[in-house]
Amino acid sequence: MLLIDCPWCGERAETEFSYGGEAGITRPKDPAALSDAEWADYLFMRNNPKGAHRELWNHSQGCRRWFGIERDTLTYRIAGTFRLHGKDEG
Amino acid sequence: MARQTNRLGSGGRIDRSRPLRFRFNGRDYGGYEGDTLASALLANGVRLVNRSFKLHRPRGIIGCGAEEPNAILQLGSGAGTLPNQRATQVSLYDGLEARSTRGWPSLRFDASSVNDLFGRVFSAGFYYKTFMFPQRWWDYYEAFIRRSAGLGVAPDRPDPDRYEHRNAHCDVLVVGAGPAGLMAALAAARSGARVILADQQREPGGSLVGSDLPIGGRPADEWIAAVVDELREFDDVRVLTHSIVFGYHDHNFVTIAQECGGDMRERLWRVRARQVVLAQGAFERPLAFCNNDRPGVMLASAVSAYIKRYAVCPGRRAVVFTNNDSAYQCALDLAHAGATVGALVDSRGSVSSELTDRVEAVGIPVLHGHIVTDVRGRLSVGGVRVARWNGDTDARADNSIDIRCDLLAVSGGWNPAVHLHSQAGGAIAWDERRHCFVPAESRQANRSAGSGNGRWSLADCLRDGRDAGVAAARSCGFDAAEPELPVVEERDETPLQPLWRVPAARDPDSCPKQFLDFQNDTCVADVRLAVREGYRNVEHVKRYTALGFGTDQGKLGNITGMAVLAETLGAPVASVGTTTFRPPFTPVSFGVCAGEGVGELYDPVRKTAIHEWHVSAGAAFENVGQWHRPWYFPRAGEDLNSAVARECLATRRSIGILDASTLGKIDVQGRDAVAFLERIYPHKVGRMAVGRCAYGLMLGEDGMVMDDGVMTRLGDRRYYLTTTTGGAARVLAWLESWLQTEWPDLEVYLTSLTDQLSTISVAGPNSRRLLEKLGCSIDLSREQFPFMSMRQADLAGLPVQLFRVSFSGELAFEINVDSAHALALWQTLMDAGREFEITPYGTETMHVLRAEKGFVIVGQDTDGSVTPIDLGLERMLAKDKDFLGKRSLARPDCVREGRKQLVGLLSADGRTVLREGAQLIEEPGAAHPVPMIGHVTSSYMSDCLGHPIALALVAGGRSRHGETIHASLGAGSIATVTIVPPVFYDPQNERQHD
Amino acid sequence: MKYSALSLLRNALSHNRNWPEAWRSPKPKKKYDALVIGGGGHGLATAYYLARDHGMKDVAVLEKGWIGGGNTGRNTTIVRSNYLWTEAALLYEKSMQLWEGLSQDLNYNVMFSQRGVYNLGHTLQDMRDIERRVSANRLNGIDAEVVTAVQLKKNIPQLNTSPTSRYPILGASLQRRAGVARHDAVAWGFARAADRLGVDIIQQCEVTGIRRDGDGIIGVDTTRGAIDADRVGVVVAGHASVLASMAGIRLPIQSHPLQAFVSEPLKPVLDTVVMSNAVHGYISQSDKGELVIGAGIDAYNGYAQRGSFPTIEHAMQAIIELFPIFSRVRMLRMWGGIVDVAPDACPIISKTPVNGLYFNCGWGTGGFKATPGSGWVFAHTIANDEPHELNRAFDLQRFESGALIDEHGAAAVAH
Amino acid sequence: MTDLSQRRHGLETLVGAHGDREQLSATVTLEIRAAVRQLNLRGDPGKAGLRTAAEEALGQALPVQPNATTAGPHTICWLGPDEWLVLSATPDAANVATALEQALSKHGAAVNDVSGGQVLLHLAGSGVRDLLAKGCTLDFHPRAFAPGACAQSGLAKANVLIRLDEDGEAFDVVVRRSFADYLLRWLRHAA
Ligand SMILES: Cc1cc2nc3c(=O)[nH]c(=O)nc-3n(C[C@H](O)[C@H](O)[C@H](O)COP(=O)(O)OP(=O)(O)OC[C@H]3O[C@@H](n4cnc5c(N)ncnc54)[C@H](O)[C@@H]3O)c2cc1C
Ligand SMILES: NC(=O)c1ccc[n+]([C@@H]2O[C@H](COP(=O)([O-])OP(=O)(O)OC[C@H]3O[C@@H](n4cnc5c(N)ncnc54)[C@H](O)[C@@H]3O)[C@@H](O)[C@H]2O)c1
Ligand SMILES: Cc1cc2nc3c(=O)[nH]c(=O)nc-3n(C[C@H](O)[C@H](O)[C@H](O)COP(=O)(O)O)c2cc1C
Ligand SMILES: [Zn+2]
Repeated sequence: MLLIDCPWCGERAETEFSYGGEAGITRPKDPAALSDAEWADYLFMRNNPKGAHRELWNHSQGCRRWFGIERDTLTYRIAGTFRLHGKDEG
Repeated sequence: MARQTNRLGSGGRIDRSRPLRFRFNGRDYGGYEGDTLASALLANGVRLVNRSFKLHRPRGIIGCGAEEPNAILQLGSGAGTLPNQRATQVSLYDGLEARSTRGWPSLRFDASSVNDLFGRVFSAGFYYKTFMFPQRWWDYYEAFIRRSAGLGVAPDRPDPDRYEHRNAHCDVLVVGAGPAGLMAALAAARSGARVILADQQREPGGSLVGSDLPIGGRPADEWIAAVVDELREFDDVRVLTHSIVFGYHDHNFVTIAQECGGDMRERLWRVRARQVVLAQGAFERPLAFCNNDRPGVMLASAVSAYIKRYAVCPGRRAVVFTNNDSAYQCALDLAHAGATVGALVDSRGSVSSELTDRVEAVGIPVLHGHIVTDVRGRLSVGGVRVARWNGDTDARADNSIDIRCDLLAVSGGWNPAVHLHSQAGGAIAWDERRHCFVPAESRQANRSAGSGNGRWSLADCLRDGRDAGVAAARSCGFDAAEPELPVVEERDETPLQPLWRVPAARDPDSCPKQFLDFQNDTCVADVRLAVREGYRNVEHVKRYTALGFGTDQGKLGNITGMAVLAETLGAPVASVGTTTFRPPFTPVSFGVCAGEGVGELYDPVRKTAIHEWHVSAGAAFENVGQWHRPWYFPRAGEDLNSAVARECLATRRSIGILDASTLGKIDVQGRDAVAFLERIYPHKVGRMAVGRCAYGLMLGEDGMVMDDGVMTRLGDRRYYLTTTTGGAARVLAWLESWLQTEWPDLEVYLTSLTDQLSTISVAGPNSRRLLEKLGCSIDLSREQFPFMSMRQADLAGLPVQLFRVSFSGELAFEINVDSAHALALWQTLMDAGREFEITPYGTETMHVLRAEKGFVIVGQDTDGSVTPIDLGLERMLAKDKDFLGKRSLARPDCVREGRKQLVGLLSADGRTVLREGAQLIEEPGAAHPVPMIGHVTSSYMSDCLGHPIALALVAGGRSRHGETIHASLGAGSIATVTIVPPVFYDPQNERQHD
Repeated sequence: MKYSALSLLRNALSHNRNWPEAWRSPKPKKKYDALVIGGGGHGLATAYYLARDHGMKDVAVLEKGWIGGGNTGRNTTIVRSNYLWTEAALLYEKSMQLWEGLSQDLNYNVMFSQRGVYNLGHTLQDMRDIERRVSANRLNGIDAEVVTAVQLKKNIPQLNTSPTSRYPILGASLQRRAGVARHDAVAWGFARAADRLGVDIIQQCEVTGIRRDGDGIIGVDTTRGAIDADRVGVVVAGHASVLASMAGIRLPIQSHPLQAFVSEPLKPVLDTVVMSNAVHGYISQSDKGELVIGAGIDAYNGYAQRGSFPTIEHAMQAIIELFPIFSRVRMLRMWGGIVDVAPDACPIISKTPVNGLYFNCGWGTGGFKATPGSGWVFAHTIANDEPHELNRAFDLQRFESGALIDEHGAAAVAH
Repeated sequence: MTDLSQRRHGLETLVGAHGDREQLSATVTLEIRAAVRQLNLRGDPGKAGLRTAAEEALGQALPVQPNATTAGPHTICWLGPDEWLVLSATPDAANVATALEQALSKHGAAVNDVSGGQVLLHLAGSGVRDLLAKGCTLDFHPRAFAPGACAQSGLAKANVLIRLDEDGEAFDVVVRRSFADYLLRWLRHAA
C-alpha cells in the first residue's frame, strides 16, 4: 500500500486517494477544430511508460485536492508530489 | 491413553503442572501446556502423521516451524474445523482434535500407496501427457484427479470466530525476536524510537528458547527475559508474540497476523514502519539422499529444539548426518537426552578437532568423509546406509555399512530467511563462501540482521542485530547509542561442504527417490527430467515439478532443489537464482485478511433520514448503490406486482409519496458558476431564469450519457443540481476534477448536500391540495408556481424548498427539507394525506410511472454507449457553445445511420410483459448468429393503461414506429412487438403542467 | 514422441531418461519470415496457427523471460464465451470451440475443464444485464441460461444465498460449456506443438527496438542481437505500450496491476466457477485443490507484477460474503500480473500504421480464455495482412470513429 | 401539526435504546452531539478581505494550516485549502450561518449549513486511540496527532473528519448522516 504525500495534508495511506491517470492532459481549446484522429488522441491516448510517470491523484478522503505525483511504475517509488497550477509545479 | 514415551523427565519450556489431553486420528494422547501439536505427537512416539500428495508415502514430522511440509493436519470438526494446520505451529490446547488428511482406509494401510510402486509413471508433468483419450472421458479422469488431490477439508458452516484489523505506525519494526531481533529492538527502543517487535512464536527468544548457552554470564532464557522485560517498560514499544509477519508490501507497509485466542481468533496488524529490521533467522536445509522422507528423518535443529524446548527426544537410537558444524550440537543434545547416537556422519573429510573431540567425548563415533546414502524402513526409519565419500558428486557411493537407528537427524546447512527482504523488492546474492543466498541491496527502508543475514555465530548475530537496530533508529532521526553486547562463547568454524544431492549406489534417475519437496513428492529425478525436457528456467522447473508449490512454499527444500537444478544444468547456483518470494510468509486465514468487513459490515448500508419509517411500514428494500431504498410497500397478501399496481393507480388517481432523498445534491456557487455549468451541460444554462428548473444531461467526453438530473437556478451565481443516486459521488468528483485540473481560473465552489437535504416527492392530482392543507407559505397555483420552477417556502412550519418537477407525469412537488426534520415532515404528510389515501411508493412504482412517460433511467435505459441523440434529446444540445462530450458526437460512429434509438414497444397480444434485457430481432428462426437490432431496457405491466409497456433501444428505431419486430423471451420463445414512440401516458404533458 | 498413457509407461521403464525436449532452445537466426514478440499463450498460439494453417514455418517467438511467465502464468484461468456484444461473443466463441479440442490437437493435456461458469447478479440491474447477455448469447448460438437464486442454492450449496446478506444474490447467468484450464500447460502445449512445426522458440530474448524503414517493418533489436523479419506480430500484454513506443506508435492502452491468490489445497469443495461483479470476486477450485481467486484491478498504472494489499483484503471480504465457509481457509500465495486495458475493455487485434507490424493487446483482465482464438485470428491477420472477419471490429481505427465495443457497459464482468 | 420541537436531530431511531450517550466498551464512551451546528464554508483564503470578514463574523480566525483547527467561540476545522467546517455550540449558533453568509457573500464564498447532513460523534476514554486505529490508517500517537489537530480520512468504510480536542483526550468524529448507522454499528462491533 503506497504512502502518498498529499501536498496539503502530508503523508497518508493510498486508500485515502483516488487515481486520475496521466497528468498534464489539457482539453483542446477548440475541439470542433480537431480532426477525429486528434480528438481520439485527446480522448484515449495516454502515456503508459514503464518507469517515471507523472500522474494525477485526488486526496478523495482528505482535502479533496487533485495534485500531481511523479511515480515510477516499475518500483512504485514516488519521486515527489506537486500542486497543480501552483509555483511548485515542476 | 498412550504414555508419553519420548518425554524427558525434566527440562523444556513446558508446564508440567498443566497436562492437556488431545486426540489424533481417533486416539487419545496427553501433552502439556507449552507443547505444540508436533512436540506432543513426538512425545507420544507418534511417527507416522500423514501421507504424501502424489505417491502416498508415509510421512513423519521433519521440522519444528514454518518449514514443516508433512505434518499438515485437520484440526477440530464442524464450523470450527481448520484445514491444513501445520502441527509444528499449532499450540496444544486441551481437547484438541487432529486428523491426518490422507491415507485411506487408514494412515498405516493406504490403498493409494500403490502409487509409490508406479512412482516413475507419476513423473513430473505426467498429467499433461495423458488423460487425453478418449476426449469425452476427461470429465471422469478429472473427477478422479480432483478426488485424489487436496489436503484438508473446508468447514461446511460459517466461521464462528471473529477477526479484526488494527493499524499501527512505528519508527522501527523488528521482525523476529531471536538474539538478533532482541538486540535490534533494544537498541532502537533505548533511543526513544517507537518500536514494534513481532515474532511468530509463543514467546520471544527465537532459536535461543530453551537453550542453555550462556549469554552475558547467565543462561540464555534469563537473558531473553531480561531484555523483554526492559522492552516492555517502554511506552512506545510493543512486543507481539504469536504474530507472523507475513507480508512486506510497498512503502514499508507490513502486515502481521496475530493469533489472539478467545472469540477474537486473529488480528491483522497493518503496520506502516519507517524502518524495518529483518531478523527472521535461518532455515536449516535437508539433504537429498535415497528415501530421505522416511518418518524419523528430521532436521537436526528440530531435533535439538524438541529436546530443549519441549523435553521430547524424538528417537532412542539416532544417527546424525551433516555437512556443517551446527549438527554437532544436535548430537550432543541427543546424547544429553539419553539417546544413543550410533554415529555422527559428516561429509567433510576433516573438521576442527575441538568440535570432534567434544562429540567423541560423550561416546559418539564420528565418521568424517562419509555420507548417508539410503534409509531403511517404511513406516519409520529402521536404519541407514552409510558410505565413504571423497567429495565427488558424480561418483557412485560404495563400501556401504548399515547402521541401525530409529532417528536420522540431518543438516545440509542453513538458508537465511530472506523472504521478507525479497518480498520488499530486495536483491539476494549467492554467497560463495557460506553457500547460501543472503540479502543483498534493499529496495525499501529495511535491513537484515542475524542468521537471516548469513551470520551463524551467536556473537555475530547479537552484534549484527544491535548494529541494525542502531542504524534503523538513527535513520529515523533518533540519537541511538550502541548498547553493550553481552559476552558469549565464540568458536572456530569449519566451513560447510556444499553437498545437496547425495550420491547413491545407482545413478540419480534410477536410484530410490531422493526427495526435495516432500509435500509434492518432487525428487531429484523430477528436476533432472524437467531439464531434459526443456523446462530449464527455475520458474519452469517449479511449475513443471511442483517444487516449492506446497504449503511450506519451499522453505524446506527449495534452495536444495535450485542447487540440484544448477548441478543438472552445469551452471552456478547464482545464475539459476530462486523463484519469487511472495506473501504470505506462511499461510494466513481469509478471515484475518477480511477483518471486520464481512456480514453486515461488508459494505455500509446508507440510510435516508426516513429509513426507519419505511422499515416499520414493511417496505421491501432494493440495493441502489450503497443505499437501501424502499422497493415497494406490500400490504398483507400482496406481491410485487399487486403492490406496484396499487401504488401506481393511487398515485395517478390521488397521491403517492416517495422518499427521493438518495438523489445526489450539489450546491454550485461562485462568480463563474454560469460559465462553469455552460461547459458541463449541453443546454443553455445561462438562459435559465432564477427560480427555474431544467432537466440536465451530463455527458462524458466520449459523448455518451453519463448522468442526468434536474438543475435549478437559485441565484445569479448559484445553482442546485441533482444527480442519480448511483452517480452522486462520481458526478461531484468529476465536476471537481474539471474545476481543479482544467479550469482553476474559474471561481466556483461545489458542496455536496446529499445528506443535508432530504427529498420527499408528492405526486398525483391531489398533491397540491395536500400541501395547501398542511399550510404552505406560498401560493401553489399553476400560475404562481408553474411547472419546472422552484420556491422557498414554509411548509407545516418548516423551511423547505419546493420544486415543481415531476418524474411521474403527474402534478407533483419535490420537497427538500433539512434531514433533521425529514422524518417529521414525512409523518406529517402521511397524517394529513390520509384523507387522500396517500400511498407511499418505492422505486418499482417510480420506474413504472416514469416509463409510462418515457423518461429514461441512466444506467438502465442507457449503458455507456448511448448518446443524447439516441435518446431523442437532440434538442437539448446547444449548437452555439462547446460542452463536454460535444466533439465526440460528431465522430463517424455517432452520426452514422442505424444507431440504436430509444423507442417504446407494445406487445402484439396486449398481454405479454417482455423481459427486461430481451434482445430484439427481425426474423425469428434465423440461423445463428441471429442479427440483433436492439434490446428491451425497461418493461412493466402498466395497470393504469391496462396493458404492458416497454422501452427499448432499437437500431434506427425512431423511423420505424409502427413496425413489427420480435423479442426473444429466453428458452426459444418469441414475442411479437410493435415499435411505438416512447411516451405512453399523457403525451401532451397536461397532467404534470397542471 | 506422442504423449499418451502408453508413452508414460514405456518411459517409466527406462527411468524417464528418454523423453525428448518439449521444445528446442535454438539460437536466433538472422532473419525470419515472421516474428512473434511475446511468448505468452497468445504469442505461442499465434506462431502455432501461422505454421499450421498458413504454411508459415519460418517463424520465431521471442520471449524476454520464460514462456508463459506473463499473464498466461498468473491468471485465474476462467474460460467462457458469453460476452454481450456480437463482435466479442463470436471471437470468444471461436476460441471456445478451439479449446474444446485443444488437448487432442496439441497432444498436450491443457486440462480444459468445462465445469460451468456462473455470473452472479445482486441487483435488479445486474439481473437485467444478465437477461440481456443471455438473450444475446443464445441468438449468437452460445449456450447460456439464466439461473434463479433457488436453483443456485441447489447447484452451489456452499454459496451464501441468504436474502438478508448485504448484497443478496438474485440470480445468475450460467454457461455450462465454460470453465477453467491449466494455465501453464496452455503455454507449454502451444510451444511444443509450434516447435514440432518448426517454429523457433527463443527465450531470454528481449526485444529492445523495432526497426522500420519508412512505413515498413524490417526487424527488431534484441538482447540477443538484431533479427530481421518481414512481418512482426506483437503480443506482449502489459508491455504493449512499451513495444508500441519502440515502433513510434501510440496505443490507447494502460497497464495496471491485477492480483490473484490461491488458498492451501483443499479436498473438492467447489466444482464450478463463480464470478460476481457487484461483490467483486471470482473463484474456482483447481484440480490440485487450491481455491483460485481473483482480486480487483489496482487503479494506478503499474509494471511491477504486484499490487496493493487493501485490494486483497477487499477480495477476501467479497469471497467470504459469497462463501462464508471459506473464512477459515488460508491464503497460500498472492501475486500480480500486468494487464493491458483498452478504453472499451476490448482487445485490439490490428494492423498498424507501420506495414508488416501488427499488434494484439488490450485483453486486460480477460484474455486467457481467448488464447487459442486470439492466436488463430492474429495468425490470419499476419499471414494475410488483413484481419479475419472475427477480428475486423477490433482494430485501432475504432477509437477514431467512436465504434467502441463497450463491454464495460453491460457485460460488466471482464474476466 | 406535528410538534417538531421534540426532534433534535432525527437520529433517535439510529441511537435506539442507547440514548445519546453510550458506553461502547470499558474504556470508550460515545456521545452524539446533536446540538452542535455545522457549517461548511468554501472560499479563497488568498482573497483580500475574505479571511478578515470571516474572522469578524465568527469572532475567530480561519485555520489556514492543513489539519489544524482554531478554537474560540466555535471550533473551525481545516478541510482543504479553500474549505472549512465551523462547529458551533454557541447559543445563537442557528444565526451564524446567516451572519457568515452575509459577511462573505461579496467575497465569492459559499456557506452551507450542513448540520442536518452530518453527525458529530464524541468519543472519550482511554481506549479511543486504539479503537480508532482499528479502522483508520491515521497515526493517533500523541507525537503525530496533536491536541487540536484534525484530519479527514476513512474510518472503517466511511469517510470521516476526526478531531482531537484541546486537552488531547477525546476525539470528535464527524460522519455523513447516511453513513452514521453503519459507523455506529462498526464502532459497537469494534469496541
Ligand atoms: C491476476 C490475473 C487474473 C486473470 N484472470 C483471467 C481469467 O480468469 N480469465 C481470462 O480469460 N483472463 C484472465 N486474465 C487475463 C489473461 O491472463 C491475459 O489476458 C492473457 O493471459 C494474456 O496472454 P498473452 O499471451 O497476451 O500475455 P502474456 O502471457 O503476458 O505474454 C506476454 C509475454 O510477452 C513478453 N514480453 C513483454 N515484453 C517483451 C519484449 N520486449 N520482448 C520479448 N518479450 C516480451 C512477456 O515476458 C510475456 O511473457 C487474468 C490476468 C491476471 C493478471
Ligand atoms: N550454523 C549455525 O551454527 C547456525 C545457523 C543458524 C542460526 N544459528 C544460531 O541461531 C541464532 C540466530 O539468531 P537470530 O536472531 O538471527 O534468529 P533466530 O532464529 O534465533 O530468531 C528468529 C526469530 O524470528 C522469527 N521469525 C521468522 N520469520 C518470522 C516472521 N515472518 N514473522 C514473525 N517471526 C518470524 C522466528 O520464529 C524466530 O523466533 C543464533 O544463536 C545463531 O548462532 C546458528
Ligand atoms: C491458476 C493458478 C494456480 C496456482 N496454484 C498455486 C499453488 O497451488 N501453489 C503455489 O505455490 N502457487 C500457485 N500459483 C501461483 C504461482 O506460484 C505464482 O505465484 C504465479 O504463477 C505468479 O508467478 P510469480 O509469483 O512467480 O511471479 C498458482 C497460480 C495460478 C495462476
Ligand atoms: Zn490532502
